[in-house]
Order: sequence, then structure tokens, then C-alpha cells
Amino acid sequence: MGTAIKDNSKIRPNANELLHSKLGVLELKTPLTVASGTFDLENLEFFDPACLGAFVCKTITRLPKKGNPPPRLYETEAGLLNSIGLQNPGLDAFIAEKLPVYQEQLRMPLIVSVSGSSIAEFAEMIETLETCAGISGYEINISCPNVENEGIAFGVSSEIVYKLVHRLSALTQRELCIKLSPNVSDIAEIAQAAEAGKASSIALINSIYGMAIDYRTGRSRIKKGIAGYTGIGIKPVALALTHKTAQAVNIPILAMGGIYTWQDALEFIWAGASAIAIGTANFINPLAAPELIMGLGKFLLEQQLSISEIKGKAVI
Amino acid sequence: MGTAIKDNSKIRPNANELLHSKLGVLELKTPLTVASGTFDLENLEFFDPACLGAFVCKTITRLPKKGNPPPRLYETEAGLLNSIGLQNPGLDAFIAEKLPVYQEQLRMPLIVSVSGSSIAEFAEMIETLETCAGISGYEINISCPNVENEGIAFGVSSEIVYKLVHRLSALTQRELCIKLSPNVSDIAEIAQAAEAGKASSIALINSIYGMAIDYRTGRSRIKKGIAGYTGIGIKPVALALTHKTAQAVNIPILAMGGIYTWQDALEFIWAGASAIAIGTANFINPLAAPELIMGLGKFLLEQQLSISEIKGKAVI
Amino acid sequence: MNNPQYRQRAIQLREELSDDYFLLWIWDEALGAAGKAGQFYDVRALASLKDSQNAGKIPKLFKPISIYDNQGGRIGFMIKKVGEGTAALSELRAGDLLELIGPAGNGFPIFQGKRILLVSGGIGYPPMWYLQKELINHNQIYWMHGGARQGDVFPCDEIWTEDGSIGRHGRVCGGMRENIQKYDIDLIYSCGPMPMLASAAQISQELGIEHYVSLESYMACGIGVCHGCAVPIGTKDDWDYLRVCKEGPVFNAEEVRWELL
Amino acid sequence: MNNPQYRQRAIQLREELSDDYFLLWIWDEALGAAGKAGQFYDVRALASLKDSQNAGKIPKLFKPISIYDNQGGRIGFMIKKVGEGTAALSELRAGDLLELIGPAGNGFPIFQGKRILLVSGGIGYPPMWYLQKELINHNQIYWMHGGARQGDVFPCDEIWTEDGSIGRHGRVCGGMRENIQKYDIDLIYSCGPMPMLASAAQISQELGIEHYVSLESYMACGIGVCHGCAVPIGTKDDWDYLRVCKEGPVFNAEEVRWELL
Ligand SMILES: Cc1cc2nc3c(=O)[nH]c(=O)nc-3n(C[C@H](O)[C@H](O)[C@H](O)COP(=O)(O)OP(=O)(O)OC[C@H]3O[C@@H](n4cnc5c(N)ncnc54)[C@H](O)[C@@H]3O)c2cc1C
Ligand SMILES: Cc1cc2nc3c(=O)[nH]c(=O)nc-3n(C[C@H](O)[C@H](O)[C@H](O)COP(=O)(O)OP(=O)(O)OC[C@H]3O[C@@H](n4cnc5c(N)ncnc54)[C@H](O)[C@@H]3O)c2cc1C
Ligand SMILES: Cc1cc2nc3c(=O)[nH]c(=O)nc-3n(C[C@H](O)[C@H](O)[C@H](O)COP(=O)(O)O)c2cc1C
Ligand SMILES: Cc1cc2nc3c(=O)[nH]c(=O)nc-3n(C[C@H](O)[C@H](O)[C@H](O)COP(=O)(O)O)c2cc1C
Ligand code: FES
Ligand code: FES
Repeated sequence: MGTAIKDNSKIRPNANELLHSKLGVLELKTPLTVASGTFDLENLEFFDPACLGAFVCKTITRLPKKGNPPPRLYETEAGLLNSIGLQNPGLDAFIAEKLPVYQEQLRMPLIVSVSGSSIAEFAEMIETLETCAGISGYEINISCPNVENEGIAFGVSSEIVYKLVHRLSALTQRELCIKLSPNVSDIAEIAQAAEAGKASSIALINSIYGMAIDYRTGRSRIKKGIAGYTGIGIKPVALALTHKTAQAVNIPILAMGGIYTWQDALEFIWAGASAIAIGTANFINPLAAPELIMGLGKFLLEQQLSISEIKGKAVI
Repeated sequence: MGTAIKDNSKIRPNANELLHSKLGVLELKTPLTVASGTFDLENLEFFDPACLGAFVCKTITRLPKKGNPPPRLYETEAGLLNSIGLQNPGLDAFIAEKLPVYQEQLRMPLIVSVSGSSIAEFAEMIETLETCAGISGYEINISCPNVENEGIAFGVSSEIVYKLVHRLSALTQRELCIKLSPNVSDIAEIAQAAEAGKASSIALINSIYGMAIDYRTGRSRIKKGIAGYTGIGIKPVALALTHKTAQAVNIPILAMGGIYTWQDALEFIWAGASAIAIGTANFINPLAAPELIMGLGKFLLEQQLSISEIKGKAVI
Repeated sequence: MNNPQYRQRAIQLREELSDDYFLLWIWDEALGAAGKAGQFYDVRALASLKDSQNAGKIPKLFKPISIYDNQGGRIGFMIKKVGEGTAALSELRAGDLLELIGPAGNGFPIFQGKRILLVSGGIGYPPMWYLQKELINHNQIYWMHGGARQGDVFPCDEIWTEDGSIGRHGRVCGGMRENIQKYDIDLIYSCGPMPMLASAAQISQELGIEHYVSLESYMACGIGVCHGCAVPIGTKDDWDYLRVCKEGPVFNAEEVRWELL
Repeated sequence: MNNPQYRQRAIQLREELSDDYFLLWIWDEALGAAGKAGQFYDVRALASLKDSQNAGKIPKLFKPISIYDNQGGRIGFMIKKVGEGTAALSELRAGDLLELIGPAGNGFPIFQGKRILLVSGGIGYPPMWYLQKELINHNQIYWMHGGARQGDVFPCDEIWTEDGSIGRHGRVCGGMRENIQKYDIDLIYSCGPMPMLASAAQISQELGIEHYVSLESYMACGIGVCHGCAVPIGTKDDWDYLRVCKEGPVFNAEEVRWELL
């Protein structure tokens, strides 16, 4: 850096400038969002929403989904097992009842998470949502471990991911973020397929297959047996997959998986994430989001570094 | 159960009988073994080896392997990252120096863990080891996350796994246990390929890809970047994969991944494991093995249940 | 205060009850004005979270605990130590901080001029204490409580223990029909373990008596966002998974699809 | 006692030193007979394991700590609190239990009739204390110790601090050449952070003086089974990864492949 620039840098940027980030077509006031299915308006009672850069809602499907039988939850030594099974009221009820409330109450970009059982159904849902105002983007959930997609295992085939994303990207100018599964042999290949299909960003990771059994009785702690594992115990896995994916694609990454604190967030940003989300941490610490942004802002200010300056700069 | 049998059962079996298990062609005095690379004769200073049913040594390769540059270790919130890179003295030194010591000191079946860079190399190693006495079986490691196998990613292709196992099973009557990687889309398919190739058992899981970064500096905690993640944080994943594999194959399973206590061991046995191994737990509690067998024996005795009676009987 | 709020409050008083049961009292006027019988808080020992931040240990989920008593701001929780979360709570002493999210859930519907049977089992006791205070002036109440042994039972009109160590010998539902007849009951409230509630529900259904149950469920968020606590509610042909923490924990016993639980 | 053993021993005495440094003393005659200067124990606060078993928290790895002193069974550890593991150790008081695996490692080679320079930095001090007691009768010794600030330095012949708060201002290696000349040094022992050891090794190599370094490394097993603590040792053309916990922690400075660390 030349001395001229050094002189300019005396006008120290403030935390707001340092926290600014971009996810595809979206400008984010902070790099922090929330993981689908772990956060809703109720959480916004606990803190000032200004710490969030975007809001991702629970995944919706074309038709209402009852979800899986209980018990659906079990806390392990280092995380959470869940088997919600994408319970949701369906697209029509979402548009009629939930969306208006979001439009009224949210003061930040809304990303709608959608899941479908076929490429045609996904496309139909996006077409419908395109007619609605107040939506900034879509998170395409092809990675829920708790439902069997009728016919196609979307998330594990790069060919199908390419076809799906290619179809959807033609339908929208809004943010198109593809949420990947960690339960694959090669996540980079799937991410590249999404990029080739013109996704504007990648989200990862969704839950990992996990299980717990009552050692006394042999009864599965979760009714359906295999469930989705999330929380601090999956952080090393999520970080490895974030790094791998960041090496493989040029589109931005929204990373999640075991992020509880600002230190965790920094690890993912160093590894290549443009934005990060907290999921299970919302259950563990109701103030996880504002505390994360406070800590992250303070660190960036002290170091005089911006998100874009450290993004993907991990030293290996 | 008829009353005649009920009467007989008054002669209560003792813990030794209840703990007995079988892994393929091997009779095990207890279902407990140790995970390759985490245990050696040094550990046997800490407790009476009678608690172990078999001994699995560190993976050996045809030629000596230097291993990966340091730092190779980092402890995360809920487990351990390692990047040893299969450092070992090679087959010849193993046979000349290590094997005689094992033969002299071990009072239990020895399972030799081997890794190769081609089917031919694997076969050559087994042929050589077949000429040595004092070996009860092989653990075929096609799943180490810390080395790039020259040319073939053995563990992720069911076709190659079938070819490899088919070739090796023709070479030996000893136990042939195939150690699978969790870093695949469908572990059941790989396990079935191993079974079709006439493996006599399956071992799972090896380490999961994981990573950690110093949040202050962005420096990877492990020199090579992505490492192998083990310990309590991977238990739910290992349990899910054990259950999935047990549903898919008939050959016995040697399960591991985050087993620290007898309660953990029981979860895996309910899920379908015939034997279990402790790895990272050896570092965390030097007495993990004897404490596990004490607890397990006590439980089986109280419940008057044997390993074979609960194996795979999880209620889902 | 429509949605649950997050607070940290000092323990004012801690009382020992029998065995593993203890009482924690906090003081908060606003919460006192808000909480209804049958509602609960998601609570956690703040110490356990602080521990985890200092020593790198892993923090755990909040646990749902009913409002046991509410004296205009003097709020009591009656807790049984059964596992990790309640063990952390059991370490708290006066002056320590409690984390609270709530009040959560719907609470019991309140009536007047009824002949009421309260049926509680084990740790189903606390919400009933608050409820009977709410009902006592305008209804007739008979309260049956059962538990495994002497340490699990508390003051009420009729006590049952499974081991016969005190009160009547057996399960509390065993005495329900008798009391329903004797006191001409026309409204039942119950809270306790699932199998007990299912038996109680069968009895009320057979006799055609209105019956509200407070259900237990494993929770993650406790505020309605994760759908983890859902139970099947509705008619046999038309039911949905409703959230114990939001639409519940109190449901009409008739609408609970017990056969699916 | 050829291989490390596992033991639990009560803390006999705890002493506070400056800042984050403290001493823990245990008593074990057999261990007293066994431990050599430069060897270490893998230690852990037993309380931290008990906590984890009771409260479902996750136990952590043992940490390598040098033998600081050994008076025929009165064994001392001098510890600096830097992270989780040492923080758990810092909570221990007399009467609490310490878990120990050891003695581990090779220890320093011992000579007679030498003019010796000891160079230590920060937490490299403890093994030097034991070492100089071993050497003192038959050698001439000059001991330099450096640290970041006043709280990081301890009794020796020459003190350096990076902030100049006490002793000479700068890094301890800065004074090495001067002392080597002044005292006609023909043998060096050093222990401290890697960059310091690398500098010291460069100086001794240039001057052709025999030099033994005690290296640090992150450990899992601490007994030679996991190969996690390996460092590159040998000649430029023929080196291998040797284990700090088994073949080390003491290596000939010339044989450490510093350029690969
Ligand atoms: C709406 C509601 C109100 C409640 N009110 C009270 C109260 O006032 N006082 C009180 O002491 N308890 C109450 N409970 C129960 C209390 O929430 C559980 O005992 C607590 O969550 C157990 O947590 P733990 O971490 O201590 O035990 P865990 O480690 O979670 O479990 C220990 C044992 O209890 C079982 N268990 C855990 N949670 C439940 C559950 N929710 N239902 C049935 N079995 C379970 C586990 O299977 C295990 O066997 C209430 C529960 C609900 C849903
Ligand atoms: C052979 C040997 C002998 C030792 N003798 C002593 C002794 O007598 N007294 C003493 O106080 N310490 C000694 N140490 C260092 C001590 O082992 C570490 O300080 C300790 O392991 C740190 O553990 P922690 O859990 O407290 O910190 P961690 O949470 O592991 O780490 C805290 C910080 O220290 C760094 N760190 C951790 N371990 C090391 C390491 N081994 N080397 C360099 N940086 C590290 C981390 O990167 C982090 O920044 C010795 C180390 C070795 C290898
Ligand atoms: C209770 C629960 C419900 C979830 N529901 C959804 C969902 O509807 N859609 C989705 O894409 N991911 C869902 N997830 C996954 C999270 O969005 C996130 O990918 C995962 O939890 C990893 O992040 P974490 O470790 O921070 O929780 C859910 C996770 C949990 C714990
Ligand atoms: C330090 C270390 C070294 C390992 N080396 C090997 C190895 O050489 N061969 C192998 O098959 N697995 C190796 N593993 C994997 C373990 O055998 C085991 O599969 C894994 O650790 C999961 O079990 P755990 O969670 O109980 O540790 C190693 C694991 C660790 C932690
Ligand atoms: S516990 Fe999350 S919705 Fe009820
Ligand atoms: S720490 Fe395991 S070999 Fe040294």
C-alpha cells in the first residue's frame, strides 16, 4: 500500500462500513442472516433486527406438509437432532397469510426458502412467487435430510442440480441461492453445477444425517430414526465444506453449520463465506445474533478490516 | 420363550458369556476393539488388556510414509482434527520390527490395517502378510481423509470397492474387514459392494472431513487445511451410518466414531454393530476401554441380555 | 406482552421439597401481570451458559417449566431434577441468575360454576397449583395427585403412590371414575406423563366429560418457530401437528390424537 | 518404568507466581525416582473430567507440562494459564486431584565439565530449572531468560523483556552472541517458543556450538501412538517426522529442520 493511500486511511471506516457485504444481487447491511427453520418473527422480540442483513423464512412447499411424527427433537452432547419433515402450510397459505406479515414487519431483505418434489413444481412455485412483492430472493432447498423427495434425490446429483437451477434462473432476477446438502461425496461438483446453471449464490450446509438411541431401551430418540444433525458439533464439517466450495466456485457463499459466536463467524468468512447464518444457536442463546454482530463489528474495527478484505483469505 | 427354556435360564450367564461376540470369522471375548491410529502397546500400560476383544494397529502402507507437515492436531469444541497422513514405516519394517513385538506381547487377535494406492498394491501387501503368522485379519482402509490416493479415490466408488474386495477376498481366509468413509453420498451402496466382493465384515466410520481456522489470523489450525474430524461430535453421524449400513448388509459391522462410554457403545450395538472401537476416547480418558467394558458387562448382567440379543434391535 | 420475552432474573428464594424437587422464586411485576395458569417459561441456569463461555464447554437448550405460582410478580417454579438441564437448575441458589423466555403457551381455559376434577401425576403438579388458585372462588374442586413414591406427591385432596408408600396404592387414574361419580364432576384438567394423560382422556371421553390436558414435549425454541414440539391435534380424519409451545401446552383431550403419539 | 504410566495424585501445595503463572506440587516417590530433566507429564485437572461426566459436558485432552522440579518425589509443575486446558489446571487447589500420564519424552542429555548457556523464553523456563539443578555441580552455567513483560520472567542470571519493564530490553536471543563470547560457551540448552528456538539454533550453528532444544508441539496422546506431535528431524536430505512426545521433546538443534516448521 502506498503512502498516499495510507494517509487516506486515516479516515477510519466505521463498523457499519466494515460489516457491509454482498450476496449475489443483494446488498447486506451485515453479513448475518438466519438459518431456515430456526428463526421467525417471534425471535425479533428479543433484539433489534438491525443486526441482521437478511431474513430467511422456513422452507415452504407447493402443498401443505404435515411433517414427521414426534418425537422430532433430541439434544446430543454437541448439537441437536431434528426431524421436522418440512412441516409448513403450503405456498398458497404462505402467500395469503405469512407474506403480508413479513412485508409489514421486516425491515430487511426477505429470502423465501422453497422445496419441491420435481423441477416442474419448483418452477411453478418460483413463477407464483415472482408475482408477489416484498421478496428479495429464494433459497432453493435441495437438501432437507428429513423428507424423501418423490422420485429424485435432488441434492446429490450434479446433473439434476444443473437442470433445476438452469430452469429457475431463467425465471427470476432476484437472488437465487442454492442450499446444498453435506451428505454427498463431492460438494464442489454440486456447487459447480449450481453455478453453471446460473445460481447467484450457494448456501451450505443443511443438516447432516444423524441419530441417537436410548441406550437402555434401544428406542430411537427420534421417531423416524435417522434425523438431521446441527449445531456446534458440525462446525468443523461445515467449515471444511465451505472452504472446499469456495475453492470451486466464484459465486458467493452463505455459510452455516454450528455458528454460535463471532469467532465462529470469522472462521467461515476467512474460509470464503460472504454471509453467514445462525441456526441452532438461536435456540441456545436468544441473543446470539446481536452478540455475534457486536463482536464481529468490534473485531473488524480494531483490525481495520472489512468483510471483503478477509473473505476467503484463510492461510493454509 | 417356553417355560422349559425359562427354567434353564435360571442358570444365569455371566458377564463373560454375555460380552462374547463374533466379527466375521473372529471370535471376540469382548466386542471392544481399538480404532486404528489411536492406540498402541503404550496404552496397554494403563490397564489389563483382557477388556479388549481384538487389537487393530495403525494403518501400514507398502512403502514408508513420512506423513503430513505439522501442525497435525487441533481440538475443537466437541472433537479432534487430525492430519497425520498415514505416517508409518512401511510394510517391510512393520513385518521386521513391529509384528514380532505384537506376536510376543498381544494376548488377543491382531487385525492389521492396510492402505494401498492401487488394487495391485493392496493385493501385493495382503499376499506378503499372508506369509506371516500371528495375524488374525485385515482392516482395509479405503477411507483415510488425509492422503490423496494416487489415481483412485477408493472409498467413494462402489465399483472399485467391489473389484478391490473381490480380489483381496480370494487371497485370504482371515478376517477381511473393509473400513468405509463417511464422506460419501450413499454408504449403504459402498457397503453392499464390499459384501458382494466377499468381505467378511465392515468397519465404519473413518474420520469426517473437518477444518478449523484461527479466527484472529485466518491461519488454518492444521497445516494441510482440511483434516479428519473425530470424537464425540461425530457420534450422531457414525450412529446414523451404522444403522443405515446394518439395514443394507448381512455381514457384521465394527462400528466407531465418538464412542467414549458404555452407553455410547450400547447405542451402536442396538443400531447393528457386532463390535465397537474406541479411538479419540483413548486420548481423553486413558481408562476408557476398561471402564467401557465394566459398564457394558454390568448393564448386560443386570438386564440378562447378550450382545447378540440386542444387536440391531433398535426400535424405530 | 403477546409474544414471549427474554429476561434474566435473580433467584429471590430457593426452597427444598422432597427428594429431587425444589422451588425457585423470582420477582418481576410485569411478568406477574402477564402469566396465566398453564403457561410456562423456557428457563435455563445462566451459570451453565457462563460456564460454557468461559471454559469452552457447550451450552445447552432451555427447558420448559410451568408457572407454579404467581403472586402478582412473585413467580414460583417447582422443578424436578431429571437430567442435565434440570440438574443445572438444581445448582442455583438465591442471588444466582435465571434465564427466562416467556410466558409461553396458551394456558388453561378458565370457567365458573363447575364441579372440577384436577388430575396430576409427578411433575404435572406445578401448573395445577396455579390453576386451582385461579378456579377456587367460583368452582368446586377435587384434586387427585399421583406419583411413583412418597417423594413424588404433594398437598392435594387425594394422594396415590405406585409403591403404596403413602396415600392410596396404584395409579392415580385408577380412582378417577369413583371420584367423577362421587363429586358429579363436569370438568377435568390434567397434567402429567403421556400414558397417564392418555388413560385420563379415555375415561373422560367414555363418560363424555369436558377435559383439558397439558401435554409434555421435547422443545428446542419454545416459542413456536422450530415445529419441534408438535403433537397431532384434530379429529380422527382431519388433524394437524400443532405446537405444544404455541397452540399448547393445553389441548382439549378429545382432540389429541393419542393413537398417533 | 520405561513407558509412561497413568496416575491420579492429590495436589500437596499450590503457589501463586506472577500474573497467570502458578506452581502445583504433588508427592510420589516412584515418580520422583523416574523423572529426568526435560521430561514432561501429560496432565489434566481431574475435576474437569468429573464435571463432564456429571453435567454431560465434553472432556478434553491432557496437556504436556514439563517437570519443573523433583526433590526425590516432591514433584513440581510450573504452569502458565493460556487456554482451556491450563485454565482448568489453574482452578486446582491443594487436595484436588491431578491426572498424570508420564514421565514422557527423552529428557536432556547430561554432560560434565562444560561451560553452558541456558536460554529460555516464557514458559520455556520450567524444564531449565530442573536441568540446572542436574548440571550445577559439574559445569559452569549462565542462564538467560526472556519474556514479553515483567510477569513473564523469573530468577536467572540475565533477564530480558520485550517491553523493557525489567532487565534488558529486547528479545533474549539478542544477547546470546555476547554471552557466548564472554563466557566461552561450549554447550547450549534452550526451551521456549518456536521462533525463539529457531533464532537460537541459527546462532549456535553459525558458531558451531553444540545445542539441545526442547520443542513444543500440540499433542493428543502424549505417549507416542498418534503421531500428531511430529516435527521434521534429520539432515536436509534425509529427515523424518519424529514425535516430540517420544523421540523428543529434546532434539539436537542442528537436526531440527527449522525451514519446514
Ligand atoms: C409445557 C411443559 C411444562 C413443564 N413444566 C414442568 C415443571 O413445572 N416442573 C418440572 O420439573 N418439569 C416440567 N416439565 C418437564 C421438563 O421440561 C423436563 O423435565 C425437562 O425438560 C427435562 O430436561 P433435562 O435436561 O433435565 O432432562 P433430559 O436430559 O432432557 O431428560 C432426562 C430424562 O427425562 C426424559 N425427558 C426429557 N424431557 C422430557 C419431556 N419433556 N417429557 C418427558 N420426558 C422427558 C428424557 O427422555 C430422559 O429420560 C414441563 C414440560 C413441558 C413441556
Ligand atoms: C514438552 C512440552 C512441555 C511443556 N511444558 C510446559 C510447562 O512446564 N508449563 C507450561 O505452562 N506449559 C508447558 N507447555 C505448553 C503447554 O503444554 C501449553 O501451554 C498447553 O498445552 C496449552 O493448552 P491450553 O488448553 O491451555 O490452551 P489451548 O487452548 O490449547 O491454546 C491456547 C493458545 O496457546 C496456543 N498453544 C496451545 N498449545 C500450544 C503449544 N504446545 N505450543 C504453542 N502454542 C500453543 C494456541 O494456539 C492458543 O493460541 C509445554 C509444552 C510441551 C510440548
Ligand atoms: C429445527 C430445525 C429446522 C430446520 N428446518 C429447515 C428448513 O425448513 N429448511 C432448510 O433449508 N433448513 C432447515 N434446517 C437447517 C438449518 O437451516 C441449517 O442449515 C442447519 O441447522 C445448520 O446450521 P446450524 O448448525 O447453525 O443449526 C433446520 C434446522 C433445524 C435445527
Ligand atoms: C490421530 C488419529 C489417527 C488415525 N489414524 C488412522 C489410521 O491410520 N487408519 C485408519 O483407518 N483410521 C485412522 N484414524 C481414524 C480412527 O481409526 C477412527 O476411524 C476415527 O477416529 C473415528 O473414531 P473416534 O471418533 O472414536 O476417534 C485415526 C484417527 C485419529 C484421531
Ligand atoms: S419448541 Fe420450537 S415450535 Fe415448539
Ligand atoms: S502426541 Fe501422540 S504421538 Fe506424540
